[in-house]
Amino acid sequence: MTVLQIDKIKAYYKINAYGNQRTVKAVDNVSLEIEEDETFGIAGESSCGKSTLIKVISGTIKPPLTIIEGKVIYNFGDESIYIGKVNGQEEIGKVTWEKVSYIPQSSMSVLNPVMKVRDIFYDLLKSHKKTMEKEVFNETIKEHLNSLGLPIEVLDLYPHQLSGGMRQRVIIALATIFRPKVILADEPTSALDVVVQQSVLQLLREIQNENKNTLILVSHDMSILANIANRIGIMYAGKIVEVAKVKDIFENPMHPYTKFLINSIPRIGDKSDRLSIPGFPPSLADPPNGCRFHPRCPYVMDICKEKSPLLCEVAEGHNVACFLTSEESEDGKY
Amino acid sequence: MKNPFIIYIIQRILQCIVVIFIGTTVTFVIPRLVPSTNPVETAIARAQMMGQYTDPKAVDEMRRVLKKLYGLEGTTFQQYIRYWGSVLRGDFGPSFSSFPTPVMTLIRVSLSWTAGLLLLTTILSWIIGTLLGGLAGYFSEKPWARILEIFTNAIRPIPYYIMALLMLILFSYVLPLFPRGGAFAIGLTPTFSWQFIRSVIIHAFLPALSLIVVGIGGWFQNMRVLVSNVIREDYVVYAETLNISPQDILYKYVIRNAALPQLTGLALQLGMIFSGALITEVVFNYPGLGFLLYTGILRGDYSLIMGITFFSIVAIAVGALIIDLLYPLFDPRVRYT
Amino acid sequence: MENTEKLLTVKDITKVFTRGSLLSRISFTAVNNVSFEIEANKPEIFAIVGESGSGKTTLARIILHLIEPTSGQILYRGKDITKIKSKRDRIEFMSTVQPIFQNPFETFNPLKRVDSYLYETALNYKITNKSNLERFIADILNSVGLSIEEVKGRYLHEFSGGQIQRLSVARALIVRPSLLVADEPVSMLDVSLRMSIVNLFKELKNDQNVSIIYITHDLATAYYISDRIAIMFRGDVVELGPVEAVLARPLHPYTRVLKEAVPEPTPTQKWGGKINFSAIEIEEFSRVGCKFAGRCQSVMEICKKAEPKYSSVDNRMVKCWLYK
Amino acid sequence: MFNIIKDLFKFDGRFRFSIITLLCIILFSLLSFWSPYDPSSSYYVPSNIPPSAKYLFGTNSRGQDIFWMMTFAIKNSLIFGIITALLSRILSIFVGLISGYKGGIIDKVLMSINDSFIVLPLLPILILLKFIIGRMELTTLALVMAVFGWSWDARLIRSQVLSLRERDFTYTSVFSGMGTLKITFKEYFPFIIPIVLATTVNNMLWSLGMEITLAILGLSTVEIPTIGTTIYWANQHQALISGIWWWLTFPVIISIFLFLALYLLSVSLSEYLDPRLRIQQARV
Repeated sequence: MTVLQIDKIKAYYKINAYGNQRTVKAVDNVSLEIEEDETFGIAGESSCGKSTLIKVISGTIKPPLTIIEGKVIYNFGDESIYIGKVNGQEEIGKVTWEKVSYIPQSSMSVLNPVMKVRDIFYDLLKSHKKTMEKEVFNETIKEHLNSLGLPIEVLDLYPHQLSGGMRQRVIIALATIFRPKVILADEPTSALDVVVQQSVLQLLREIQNENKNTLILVSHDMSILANIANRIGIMYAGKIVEVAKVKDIFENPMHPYTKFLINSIPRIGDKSDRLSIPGFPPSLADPPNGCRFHPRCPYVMDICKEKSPLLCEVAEGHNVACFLTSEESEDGKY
Repeated sequence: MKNPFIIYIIQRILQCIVVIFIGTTVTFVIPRLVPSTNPVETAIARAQMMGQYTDPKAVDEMRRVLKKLYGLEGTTFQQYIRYWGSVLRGDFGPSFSSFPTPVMTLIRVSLSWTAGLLLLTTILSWIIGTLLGGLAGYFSEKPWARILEIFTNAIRPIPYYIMALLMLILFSYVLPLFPRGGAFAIGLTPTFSWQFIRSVIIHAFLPALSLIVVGIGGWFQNMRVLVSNVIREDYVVYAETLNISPQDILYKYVIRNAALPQLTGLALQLGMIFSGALITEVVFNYPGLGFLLYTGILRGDYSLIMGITFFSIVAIAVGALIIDLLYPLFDPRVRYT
Repeated sequence: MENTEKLLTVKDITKVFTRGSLLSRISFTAVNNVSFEIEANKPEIFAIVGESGSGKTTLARIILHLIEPTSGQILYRGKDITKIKSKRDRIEFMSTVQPIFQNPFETFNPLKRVDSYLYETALNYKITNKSNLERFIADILNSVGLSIEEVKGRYLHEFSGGQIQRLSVARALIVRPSLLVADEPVSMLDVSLRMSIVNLFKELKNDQNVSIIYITHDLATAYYISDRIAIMFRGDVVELGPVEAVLARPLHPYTRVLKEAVPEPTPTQKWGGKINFSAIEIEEFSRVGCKFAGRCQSVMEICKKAEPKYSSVDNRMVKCWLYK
Repeated sequence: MFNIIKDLFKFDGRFRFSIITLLCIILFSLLSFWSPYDPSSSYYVPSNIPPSAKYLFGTNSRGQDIFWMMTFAIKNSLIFGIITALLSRILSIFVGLISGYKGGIIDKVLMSINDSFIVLPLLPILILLKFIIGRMELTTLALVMAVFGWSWDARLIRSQVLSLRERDFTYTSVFSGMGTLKITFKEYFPFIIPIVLATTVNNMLWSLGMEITLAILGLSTVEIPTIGTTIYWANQHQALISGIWWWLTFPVIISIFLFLALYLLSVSLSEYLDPRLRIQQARV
């Protein structure tokens, strides 16, 4: 059952500083369907709009970010949440933590520096389950931490006393306490060391197997997604350029950008030459017209410079947005 | 590993001692700046020229005290040590204008008035300023926040004296609601009767109001800027995604963190607030240290001014130390590694 | 002077940081007697790999003479840099070694024109006279794949991360250094753009015989680019040797754990094994004996008591009690 | 520099208000050169006349035309404020640069002295000093105020220099062969100038306020007309009680406008010149 449907979402930043207005087209006409009990990876490099997409999905939309068009629908069988544009009005449904939780990048400053870990949990539970006596609260927290293999003493520590890995575990405990249906993780391990990163990602995978929840994981590191995701969506300059099962993405990448992305990853034991993508990522304030990858694409054709290719199914469960594999463009057949 | 809490306390105590040391040295050096041969004579000459008739006994006693205070014999270093000796015992000799009462008793009497006024207004203006600034910073789009901001922007730059004058003109001349000065109705003896306390409150209201209004302007602006930075911090954005209740976010996350630098600011601004209180007392001739200082100037009472200067340095240094020692209670990062 | 002159000799370098004021002395060893050498006549890329807190950046700062070591010596062509006093010595030292920094947007002053650094370096080191300065700079820029038009009169924010790193390399090449010390030069760039800079380093080694000390936490890039590799953990160099040997058959338990933790970009080889870790990091710094004992699968009693010695195995140096 | 002012003028209401007000006040003070009366003389006009067409601001009980007196008062006060602000810059930049750049023991010693000067209650000390030294023209008073007015700004400049020293481009400059002095002036000054500008205006605000306070206590040379001495004479002649309200209201109103304009100028300047802000704008 599709738990999350993203339908032609356009979300731009409208920035006005000292007279010069600029609109940054961070997420431009993105459509995705994400199933229940699935780990969906969103791969993309800096300024490709993946963090903005997470903001839109999690409903944390604050100026200067506004939704121009399209909608995001969660349906959990009994209840559905709607975010998007309805006849000109921006409507942001209340995405509660019981249904959709969020794991931010593991930076030092994500937990309130002046509160103990216990109080952060208490605030979270208080704001969701109003009647929470002390003993019941202590019980639920202890049992939840044990299930994640976290030492109980952590509750009485302050965030600055925790190591990087431990802090990220506390954030994961916060995100999974209500057994939410969907967990959004935005680069959860990019600030961690390789060894700690492995243990944190294994923890996420165990939680997903146990709770059968949907895990949407955003990362710039394709190798991480190869190890943890079932399906991967490649994002470039505000658009989804390829979506497929993880095996197909790595064994049979179709979009030129994906090919470059995979080939440029160095592997231990293989010293063969690796090539970078020529040029540099386009600025989202005035993106190139037509297909946004065309200035850097070795297979560029004339059509690529005028029209923007539509993301459509090319093989079973394998969607690509490129004129090499389909003729459809976003505004009708060319 | 030594607990950082103790290190912090020791450092703050050391800083307080350094402040008192520098303050005392400055008050010791100033009279010596005068190129003339004998600072005692010049001081007495200046005092006589300023003050009214002074009986000769007072002048001789003054000369004796100042000689002892300066102890012109011996090297400047010996004078310096003797100066510290008398200062630490609080012995600034008798007040020149209201002879034979020692300077310290005069200070102790007017101290209670200044302390009452200063403590009350500083704490009140800090709390109100911080709270209002926090709210205005958090709800910055709301109209009331904008109005408050413009209003405090207008108040903040006005110096203490001008504000005191404005209050005096508005609330005791234009609309005569409050008395023009003094601390209590003439003819009342200072007892704890309700009548006396009522009169004290009425008299102290205007000076307190003017001090609070100036204070709030400053604290409001600082807090508003601090809050507008804290709102963008990761832990606030994360708390919002956690759907933690807005009240909790506002008080436990935003104001709680923004108030920390505000507390350090209070310790640093104490000196300025004290000077402001002194001048406000002069406008309302409220019988605190400020007014005592003013009369000391009028009457050229040199040892009184010296005593008040030294006393205010120590008081401010200790006040700043107390606030600094409060800081670790609010910031766990200082209490634990 | 020794016969085969060494470009760089790092001899028993130790750095102990002490925090806290005069009353309290909390000290921890960031770098613990590290020694290695770089040949003068044979340009090579020497990778130093370690996690955060392993001391690799401190070591780099010591080699660049930006901070003083607590003990030990750094010799450039036999001359000890801690003895540098005169400006002439300083200029001579800096024309043999130049730094490349991690964050491109911190390498140049955002409020100054970027090309001013190129002219500044060329004039200060008296590389060319004013007349053909423009042409000289243009050549240097071409050697790193940039053109003078792209760079002239522009400010930092008008460039991408990759371009700025190329500019940083160009600035360093002006003085024709024999050694570049690059502290995580590509970690801030996108994966797809990293290879262009990494390949640039390989060209510098092969065509302009510049040796490079390449500091990173990314084992895969280190394997791709380096000839020799040193693995650091909490201040110790635990393993040092040719990169194929070290990564094909890791000897030190930590090297093995580090290698297994690197995610392979192929879906078939998923991670196995369970990782245990220490909740609070500070513990590991002040640990007696081998610093990895807390996490090591093959830990022995001796590991907890005494600090292991270096032993030479399969032409590599390993600091572990498993090997005598 | 010019385009900064143009930008600010167009978009920042506070800056527009403060520039206009300051210009009016400066023009008003320049009128003093065409004043028909000599400021030190008195009783040349009938006294205590409320404001009228003939005497715009009315006259005071010392027989002086308040309008022309105020032109001199504002001029002297402004000169005093500027001198104090500039003199105290020397000390604050010197201390800020040294302790920021040298660090270590020098930084600790300088900063503990600096913090002491911040905490010290300056009014009683200034009163003691003035009481001893007695007569003092405005310039020496400005010098004295400068000696006490540098500590706030030295602290700001120091923290800016400290943060700059840790940034990588300092090492790039060192390795580009630049000496310490060249780095300080070529690399750091564009960062320090905004702080120096904003704190200069703040210091003027502080010194003008202090001048008024000292004058009211009768400690500054009361013959020289400044905002403070005007109020001092008004108090001496019980202006409020005897109903000559205009003697006090005009100096108070003008000084409020002056202080407001200076404050808004420093706030809008530091907000605009904040390097972090400028880089963000450019990059977006």
